[in-house]
Amino acid sequence: MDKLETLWHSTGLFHLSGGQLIMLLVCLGLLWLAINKKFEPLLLLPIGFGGLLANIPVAGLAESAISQAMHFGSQDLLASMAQVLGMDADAGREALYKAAEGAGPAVQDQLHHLAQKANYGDGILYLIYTVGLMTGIFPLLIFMGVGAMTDFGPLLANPRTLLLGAAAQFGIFAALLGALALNFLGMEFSLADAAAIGIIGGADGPTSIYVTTKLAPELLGAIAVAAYSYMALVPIIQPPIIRALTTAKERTIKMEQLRPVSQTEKILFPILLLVLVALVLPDAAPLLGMFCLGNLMKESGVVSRLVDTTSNALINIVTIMLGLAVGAKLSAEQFLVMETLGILVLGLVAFMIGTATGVLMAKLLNRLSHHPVNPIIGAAGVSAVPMAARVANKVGLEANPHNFLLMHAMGPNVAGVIGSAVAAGVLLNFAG
Amino acid sequence: MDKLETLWHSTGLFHLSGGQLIMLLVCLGLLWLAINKKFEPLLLLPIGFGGLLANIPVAGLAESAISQAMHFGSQDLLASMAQVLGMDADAGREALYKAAEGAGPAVQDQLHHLAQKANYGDGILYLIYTVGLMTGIFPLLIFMGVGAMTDFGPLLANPRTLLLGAAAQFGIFAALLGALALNFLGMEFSLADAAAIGIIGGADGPTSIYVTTKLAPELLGAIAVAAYSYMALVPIIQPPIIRALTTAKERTIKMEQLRPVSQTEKILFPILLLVLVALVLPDAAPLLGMFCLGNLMKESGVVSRLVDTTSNALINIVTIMLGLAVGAKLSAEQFLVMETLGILVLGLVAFMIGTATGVLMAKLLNRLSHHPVNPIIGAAGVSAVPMAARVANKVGLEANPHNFLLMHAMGPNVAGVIGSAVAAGVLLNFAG
Amino acid sequence: MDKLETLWHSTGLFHLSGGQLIMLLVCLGLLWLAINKKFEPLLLLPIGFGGLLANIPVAGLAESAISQAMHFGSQDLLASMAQVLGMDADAGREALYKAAEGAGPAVQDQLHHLAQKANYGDGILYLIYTVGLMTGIFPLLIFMGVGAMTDFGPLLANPRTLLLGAAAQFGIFAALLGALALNFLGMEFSLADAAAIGIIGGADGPTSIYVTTKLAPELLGAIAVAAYSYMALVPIIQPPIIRALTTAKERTIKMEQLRPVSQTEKILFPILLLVLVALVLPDAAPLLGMFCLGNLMKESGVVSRLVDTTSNALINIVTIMLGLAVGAKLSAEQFLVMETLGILVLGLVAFMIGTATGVLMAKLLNRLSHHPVNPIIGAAGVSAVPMAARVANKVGLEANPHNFLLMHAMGPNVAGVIGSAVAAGVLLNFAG
Amino acid sequence: MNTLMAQGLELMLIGMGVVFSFLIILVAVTTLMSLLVKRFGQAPAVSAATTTAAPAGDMPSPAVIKAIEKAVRQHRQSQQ
Amino acid sequence: MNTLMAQGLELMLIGMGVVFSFLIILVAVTTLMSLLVKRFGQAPAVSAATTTAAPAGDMPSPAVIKAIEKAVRQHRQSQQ
Amino acid sequence: MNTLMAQGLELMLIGMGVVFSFLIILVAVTTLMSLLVKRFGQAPAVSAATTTAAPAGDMPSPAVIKAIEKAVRQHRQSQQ
Ligand code: NA
Ligand code: NA
Ligand code: NA
Repeated sequence: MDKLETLWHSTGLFHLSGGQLIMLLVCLGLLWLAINKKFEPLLLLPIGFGGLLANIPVAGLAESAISQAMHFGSQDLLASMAQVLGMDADAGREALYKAAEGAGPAVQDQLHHLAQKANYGDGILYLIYTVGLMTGIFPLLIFMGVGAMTDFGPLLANPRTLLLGAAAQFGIFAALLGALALNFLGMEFSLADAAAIGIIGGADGPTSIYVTTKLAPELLGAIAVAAYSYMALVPIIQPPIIRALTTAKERTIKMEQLRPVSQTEKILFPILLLVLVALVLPDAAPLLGMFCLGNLMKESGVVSRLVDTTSNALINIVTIMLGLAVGAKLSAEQFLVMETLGILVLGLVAFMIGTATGVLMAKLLNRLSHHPVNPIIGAAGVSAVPMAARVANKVGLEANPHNFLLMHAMGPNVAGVIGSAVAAGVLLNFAG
Repeated sequence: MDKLETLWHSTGLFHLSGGQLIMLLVCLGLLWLAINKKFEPLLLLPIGFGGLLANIPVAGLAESAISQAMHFGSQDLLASMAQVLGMDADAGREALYKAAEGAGPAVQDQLHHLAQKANYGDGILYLIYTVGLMTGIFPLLIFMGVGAMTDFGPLLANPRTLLLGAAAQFGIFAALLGALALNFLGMEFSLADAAAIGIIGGADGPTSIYVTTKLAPELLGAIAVAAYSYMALVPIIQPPIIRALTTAKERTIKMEQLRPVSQTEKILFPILLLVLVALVLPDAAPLLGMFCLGNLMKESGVVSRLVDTTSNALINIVTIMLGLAVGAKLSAEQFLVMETLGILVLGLVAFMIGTATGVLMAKLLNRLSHHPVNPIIGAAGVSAVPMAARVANKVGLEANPHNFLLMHAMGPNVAGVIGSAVAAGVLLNFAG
Repeated sequence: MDKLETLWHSTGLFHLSGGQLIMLLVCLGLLWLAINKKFEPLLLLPIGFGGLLANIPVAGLAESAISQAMHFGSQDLLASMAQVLGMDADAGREALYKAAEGAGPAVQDQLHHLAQKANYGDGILYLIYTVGLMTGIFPLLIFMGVGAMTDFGPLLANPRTLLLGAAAQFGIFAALLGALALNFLGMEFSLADAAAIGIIGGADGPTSIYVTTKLAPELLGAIAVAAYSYMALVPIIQPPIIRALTTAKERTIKMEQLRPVSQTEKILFPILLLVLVALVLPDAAPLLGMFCLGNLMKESGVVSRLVDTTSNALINIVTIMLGLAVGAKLSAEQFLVMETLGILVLGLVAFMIGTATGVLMAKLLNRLSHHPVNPIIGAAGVSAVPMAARVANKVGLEANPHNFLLMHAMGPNVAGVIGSAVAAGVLLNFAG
Repeated sequence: MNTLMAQGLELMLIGMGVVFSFLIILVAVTTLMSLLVKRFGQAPAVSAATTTAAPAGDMPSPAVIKAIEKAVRQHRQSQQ
Repeated sequence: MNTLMAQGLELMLIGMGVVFSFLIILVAVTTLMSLLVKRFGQAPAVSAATTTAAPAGDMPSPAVIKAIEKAVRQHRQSQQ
Repeated sequence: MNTLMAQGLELMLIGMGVVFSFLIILVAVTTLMSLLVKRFGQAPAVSAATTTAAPAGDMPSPAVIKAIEKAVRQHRQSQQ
């Protein structure tokens, strides 16, 4: 009956911690939001499921081989790993693991070798995270796909709307300051942490994930969940703010019809944008570079088979993997902390402030220029493509049933993508 | 004319060993089965072709850079590698290679560095095998794709058929015992080897490959070939066993029509299954987790573009790579051994016993319950989706031309997938 | 205002070197060729864009973490890296970097660790290059896709045309000799360099890239650009050469209609080809092996879903990545050298000589055989599939408006693919 | 060798035990779930999700329908 | 803690400054580009590229049209 | 330098030799194969494989045909 006890000890129930139980429930909640509430299901479904997988006790799907060996290995294995670390085997599993995490590459190689010989392998989510997120390649490939699906036509027809996309990035920095202010309430956010939290206000999934992976990987789970949830909540968050900051009359402003944009302009724009990035803000080059590549491939019209794959098979594969990798960071010890609450609150604040500054900027433009700008479209400057543009259209139709703002709002909408990528470059440069 | 000799020495004929010649013929045979006999061509064609590539002399497509350098490198290179190993250069190439295989990571890094400087690189099949199979990621991605193509409807309409899928796993453990018994005939199977052989009886390609890679990688070639060949032979193997164990009257039993299953049930099932795995059998979590993810994506209906890619581009890419990687293990020294014969025999035995216990379980259910169960569908419990269900349907139609068992057999058929993944979890836990 | 200076120091303009500026212009030129002139846009667009990305100052997209840390790291970081190298920190950044490049794996691991701790990561193009090109896997996967799109029917109907594909490879070796001759003019090409340059004459993108990555990676940018540009220029390069070497009467020769080819022959051909490679020229096994795999999958007709993915999603994904990786090698210090001029000239020479020898071989065949061969189709032996065959057709129609040579030219056209892969095997074996 | 057989037998007992236990629990859980869904599940939120998601799969997209209509029109004109 | 807030404020100033500067430059560059394109851009080479590339996207391929015609024919015959 | 040229010449000789030898053998082997296939190849097994596999490529799937029929019907009703 020795094996029966082994059997019981090998169940998940025997090892299930309270934290894991709560995280399993949280992840079921994310799946419910994704499936029943249609909250950005393309990302939240894989994230939620990845979180479930990551919190299965003992299975170690989100753990390295070393971590699994350290936590569940035999005493012999532990002793030999302690020896490699030059430590006492009685130091305790957690102390040894901490030491292993801080060790240099040669020691880690040896520990990995020992773990593998004892049949512990890197968990699949850990591998996906390491290969795809720590290198930054997944968010960059998704950004390429997003570029291949973006139409800069409305922006080119009315380039002033780029300024709306600039103003809406104020939410990012407000949330950054807010995060630092929360330190007075006992939280512990570094400048890098605060920058990663602020970027939620960029309302751009891949940008948030890219920045967070570089600046504050331990916050990735909370930040990604907040970013995608608030993007899904844009239709609820934005309208009251828009209404509060505009008069009914302003909301009925009709805008001039957009001029047709030639293909030559559409081809030249991503190239110009990239050159500008190269000369001014190289830190934004990975994000905006891949974005421009996708867009140039689309607009050039000469590589349609590559565009088709980029915006279908490739982005879909990477989306699944990215979601799983983010889910791998939904561990109890990283998610069930006060800081997560702070992140959720600040993310919301960032969205709200970004919406507000976008609208106010539009009102300012209206004063300075003869061409009328309906301030509603300023809200679309946070990006959250194309949801925010649709919200702007809807709020506009409420004010005037014959006023279709959708195309006008697409300008600031894609400008917001550029704006937050630029902000991301600044944050990576100064808070990195 | 120095170069002419070099030229002759660089031909394959000069280096072709008897074992390689036989393996080339074996692989041509696999291609013939795949193309002319339509034996699971999606897997057997890449496996057979991978085997051809792996057995091309000198080319080293399935060899590491170190192995190629050790076997074909100059005397100087050999001497410097021997020095790294702290051995005498005269020890012989094989002895040095053995030592290299057992060396720690630091030494291997140095040897790899030396090999690369001498222009030896890892073979492409070796790379694919290392990246995709040793990590387990290929079979898991395929399982996700299979999940995205699986309909649990028939199973949910008649959950009792899960028990048929349980009973049919008996073949796995019978073959395991058989493998251990063959040790009395002079073979040398460890418990882990026996477990890997037994899993052929699970009639599930990705499960077999996943388990074998973890427990007995040197048997992978033989086990994968056996698993896919017998899956293709299901229409020949199963009918006589079904007929032998059932009366003509039993085979004409009509089953009640399956009730319609709501989408809510279909969405909840993969989640329930995963939670159960998490609590009871975490060792099965990687396999069943990815399977449930694929199924949940499909049934949720909110991520259809991800499902489309998962069940097309992604699974196709991985299938080619998986096949090539398995083919990389079809080397003479690992395949042309008595053990391979044992594996082929035991694989067949496992299929036969699984079929039999599935049918017998159905007869038992018939005694215990008022709802009639046609025992033919028990045979589908081995999985081999959807071939075994079609075979059940065909045998049923022979007995009664108006009795369509296909949908009824799909229940035990997919139950068999779950059953063998559960068995795989147990084997990985206890024989690993 | 400390930060403002940091800001200015972090712009690209501050760091932009003259070489980078020129390379940015060169890459814009490549994009212009790809988009406006339709020069092989599938490859030249990603290559050109990758080149833009690689030449963005400071961003380091094509640099390793170590390189970035060495070039832009703080003095402290530099000192600790110098210590690992056992050097003096005052040795200068370039000297330290040279030493790092030549260091063994253990030292490089430590340097990489230090760089990562200081927030320097491998650039995305560097990663793609390392994973996809240094391993050879990208060109091999593309070759598999090309195989899946190749029809050997015309070749099988008239196997003699294989000889045209053989003769046209003369351009490869002529360019090789030419490269060595340029050494007398002060360039410095090794035998391996010359071999990589010669292979441009093979008129096969993946073959060129595969060979160059193995033999002369520092020439990759120039060679890939030359190879794809000349392939696009085939309609301009070939006709005058064809006309110069043939009489008007020869150009009007009508060829016998091609016999129908059975599917069995088409299935057996890639297998035969692979077996021949295995026995005679294992060095060509990776290239021709993957090519034959793709073709066998297509002709077998039993794995059409794999063929579909191979010749669409997979080849498209790899094409983008391959292009970016090649673009990563378009750095000023490797491209803006006299050698690049030599490569461009020799590539053109190789194309011209290959065209000429193909035509002359066809004339020779015409003397030896009773079956008429229109010498125009000899030009298609350089490969450049299917452009060269179309050119042959067009030149043929000029001479005789009723003489359709397209299908006849497809034979030597695909023979040229085999021929240059064979030549590549020889070069890898003797110049490697 | 005999110990190995004993281990194998034990593994068979445990293995078939776990497989059956697991699948029996799954039968129970699944049946219970189906019952609960039947009683409570047709709540508006869920069924709405269900119905809006369903058509995606088997309706031809508007673009396809347009293409077809165009083709049909061309086809007719060519037959007149 | 206060230094951190100061750093944050500085980062906000720099960040919004860079974002606005960058996008204002982009407005200028884009406007200029559009002007130049309007004046010089409709050169034949470019517009040719534009027109030949365009149709690829929204025309059904010949194979699809063939398949549709076939289906239409079958459909009619089955209704006669 | 001269040795290098000599090596290059040798490589050219060997290279063109191998290319021609290989492709001449391939001509022979291919011709032989075609002859054998013509004589023995049309065995029932192979030709069956050939014919069953062929149609997969160019027939529209039943689902597509259904969708088309539906579209045609809708199209007609909308024109009545
Ligand atoms: Na944004
Ligand atoms: Na099974
Ligand atoms: Na060629």
